[in-house]
Amino acid sequence: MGVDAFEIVINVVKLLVIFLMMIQAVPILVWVERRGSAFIQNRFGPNRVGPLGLLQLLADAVKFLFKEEFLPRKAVRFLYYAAPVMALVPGALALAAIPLGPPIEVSAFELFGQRWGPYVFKLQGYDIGVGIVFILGVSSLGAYGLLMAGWGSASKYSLLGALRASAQMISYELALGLSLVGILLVYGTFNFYEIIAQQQGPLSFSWFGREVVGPWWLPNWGVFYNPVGMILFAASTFAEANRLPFDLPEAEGELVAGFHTEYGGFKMLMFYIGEYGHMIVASSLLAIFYFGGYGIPGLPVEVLEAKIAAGTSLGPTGVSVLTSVVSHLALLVKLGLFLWIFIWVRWTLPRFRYDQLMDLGWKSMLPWALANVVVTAVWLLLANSK
Amino acid sequence: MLELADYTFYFLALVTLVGGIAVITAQNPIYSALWLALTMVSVAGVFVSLDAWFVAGVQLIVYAGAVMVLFVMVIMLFDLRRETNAFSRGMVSGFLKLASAGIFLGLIGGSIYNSAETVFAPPPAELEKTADATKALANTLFTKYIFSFEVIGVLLLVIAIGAVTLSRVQGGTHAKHD
Amino acid sequence: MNALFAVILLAIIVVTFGALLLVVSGMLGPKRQPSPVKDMPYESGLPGQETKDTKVSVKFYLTAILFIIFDIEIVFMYPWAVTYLDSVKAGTGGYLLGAMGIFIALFVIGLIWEIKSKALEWD
Amino acid sequence: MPNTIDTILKVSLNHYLVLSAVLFTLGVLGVLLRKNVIVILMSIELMLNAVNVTFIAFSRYSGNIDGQVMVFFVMTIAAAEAAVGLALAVLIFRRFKEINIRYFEHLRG
Repeated sequence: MGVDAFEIVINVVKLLVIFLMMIQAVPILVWVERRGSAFIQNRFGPNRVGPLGLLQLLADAVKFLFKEEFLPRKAVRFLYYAAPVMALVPGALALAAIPLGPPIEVSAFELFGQRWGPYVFKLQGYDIGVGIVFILGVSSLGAYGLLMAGWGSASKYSLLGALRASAQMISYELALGLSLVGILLVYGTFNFYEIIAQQQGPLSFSWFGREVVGPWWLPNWGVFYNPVGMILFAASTFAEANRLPFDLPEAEGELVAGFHTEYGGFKMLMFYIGEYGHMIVASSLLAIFYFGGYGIPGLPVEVLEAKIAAGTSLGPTGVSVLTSVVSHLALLVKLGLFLWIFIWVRWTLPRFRYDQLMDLGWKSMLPWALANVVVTAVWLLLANSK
Repeated sequence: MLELADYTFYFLALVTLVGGIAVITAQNPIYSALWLALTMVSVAGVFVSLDAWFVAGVQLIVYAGAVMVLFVMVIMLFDLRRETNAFSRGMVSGFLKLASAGIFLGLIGGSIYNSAETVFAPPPAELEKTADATKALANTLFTKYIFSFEVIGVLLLVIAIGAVTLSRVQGGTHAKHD
Repeated sequence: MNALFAVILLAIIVVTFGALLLVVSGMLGPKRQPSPVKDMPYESGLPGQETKDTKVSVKFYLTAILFIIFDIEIVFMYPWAVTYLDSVKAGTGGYLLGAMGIFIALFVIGLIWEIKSKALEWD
Repeated sequence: MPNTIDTILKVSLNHYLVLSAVLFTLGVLGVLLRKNVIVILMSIELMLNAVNVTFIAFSRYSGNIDGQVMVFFVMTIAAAEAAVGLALAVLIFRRFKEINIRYFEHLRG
């Protein structure tokens, strides 16, 4: 965890802060979702508690906390209670592996009469070399929360909802995993930092041994190399997060509320935290793979750092911190945009039928993703041959 | 001096073994499956402690994320609850089975113990960093083991067709006895 | 190695946090008045009827089996994809593409067979 | 002598091998003692996992990547075996409404 007390403390705090970020993002997203849906449908939405109804979330949380504890008859006690906890785990573990900004370099300093540093702190919970594989692996554990909830509740709606949800999740996991192969082909690495680093600067690629460079404002983003992969990835993350138009597991008309029919109060909220955590992870992956991560178009991280160093009178540590914060804000802007698209789509598109859903996953998206892999591989071979 | 790495290993080994014992002793198959999933995850952790990050990720994706989900799903589909007699009967045969497993464990343990010169051998210098390790893995897989790789492709095709065909079979077994 | 410890630490933190929330909300909530009606699983207001075997389509498990098989094929593509650009630049890209081409061809045959055999049809 | 104990507890290749051996034995016990086909299949997965630990440990301690490739193959075979095994278990269940290893003798092509 680090060489000395300072580094260890910072690293543990980082883990906690990123986990809390996920938790505190949920009320905000719920507020955006409710106000946004109201806006789309010409309603008001929650606007009574606090300015713009912002405190509604707090009121809701307090209310959830004081809800009665309820265990359905014949429910499997352990699984019933373990399921919501399990729903939290994949999102939290995956989010901590995502880089939220460039590393902060802290130069050596004196404190308590002792010499500390220099340190390099990465803006993520833990740096895993094969980050993409780790996130795929961890998020494939998401099915257990659903299955445990479905089985533990001893209700047929829950069971059916859980089975549907997990069948849908695994079906779209194929398209998701396959659409990533395109990105791996283009960048040749599993490491998020390397992927983001390759997307800095203007669009440039080699075409039959000739270097093509675009205008300075056109960023070197993955979406230009792999547009089909981007669409497939986005669509399958919608299905993975069980969001409309893929929210069959909780199709109200048929299944009441799906796998969390028997849940209420804070346990219900924990499922929501898991779902929104999934959305946040998916949006940040979309930003990192296809939209340059924390990079600002036309302003690579090094240039930004040089400009900040020239424009302010901060020391090297301050410049590094400021660069990280500005880059992090750029990532947050992209994240917010994608999260808004998640919400927008929910209130715009109708729901699929279950057979249409499965057909789309297996018969359309999987072949398209395969074709995307083959075309990308052949294109890379042609473009790089001399 | 024991380091963080050692404690991490002991923690993972503990989880793995507790999970393994629970798998074979749980009377409810769904608990067996969930414990096995935990065991798989901690085995992935053991892989990571051996610097095999990519294989650990694959372990999570394939075992914990796919195979165990299939197990849990099948158990849920059949609504398999607590089994009244989960273990095979017979005192003598049971004792023999336990004894043979014990002898087996003793044999392996003994052979490990007797290879004492490697017992405290220090590990070699760290392998290449993870990214390069994955590339080395890929290079070996696609040159030295290319034939096995294609055979695996054929095998998977056969399994895909066979499993679907099996699930369609209606008869093919004797009528139920007794 | 340190990353492994961090992952385990975070997992423990998350589970502890979730369990703590359950306990706290269980203590704060009103104590329940048990009644047989309240205990029943949700059944859209009708009296609960617990059938011995709820009919669940076998399709679910067939989907899971096919998922396993295709998932492995995709996992085999990851190391290939990561090393592909390097070998294209080193001049052995054609070999690698051919090796994976056979594999993908088998994948496609499997997929076409599944679609043609209606194993993926839901009603 | 705390020093000796520390030397024994210091994790080396043998610790991984012992872990693997115990895990494998647990799998063997599961296969021998349980009657439910699904649990038996799970015990087989346990054994395969134990073997994988051995492969990775040797691969790491001898600096040879081949072990990891082999683990890849083992995982594939294990998953394929689980898929077919469960398909058979489903057949048995449909027929006898119980998944006991005893009924496998009635299987016929």
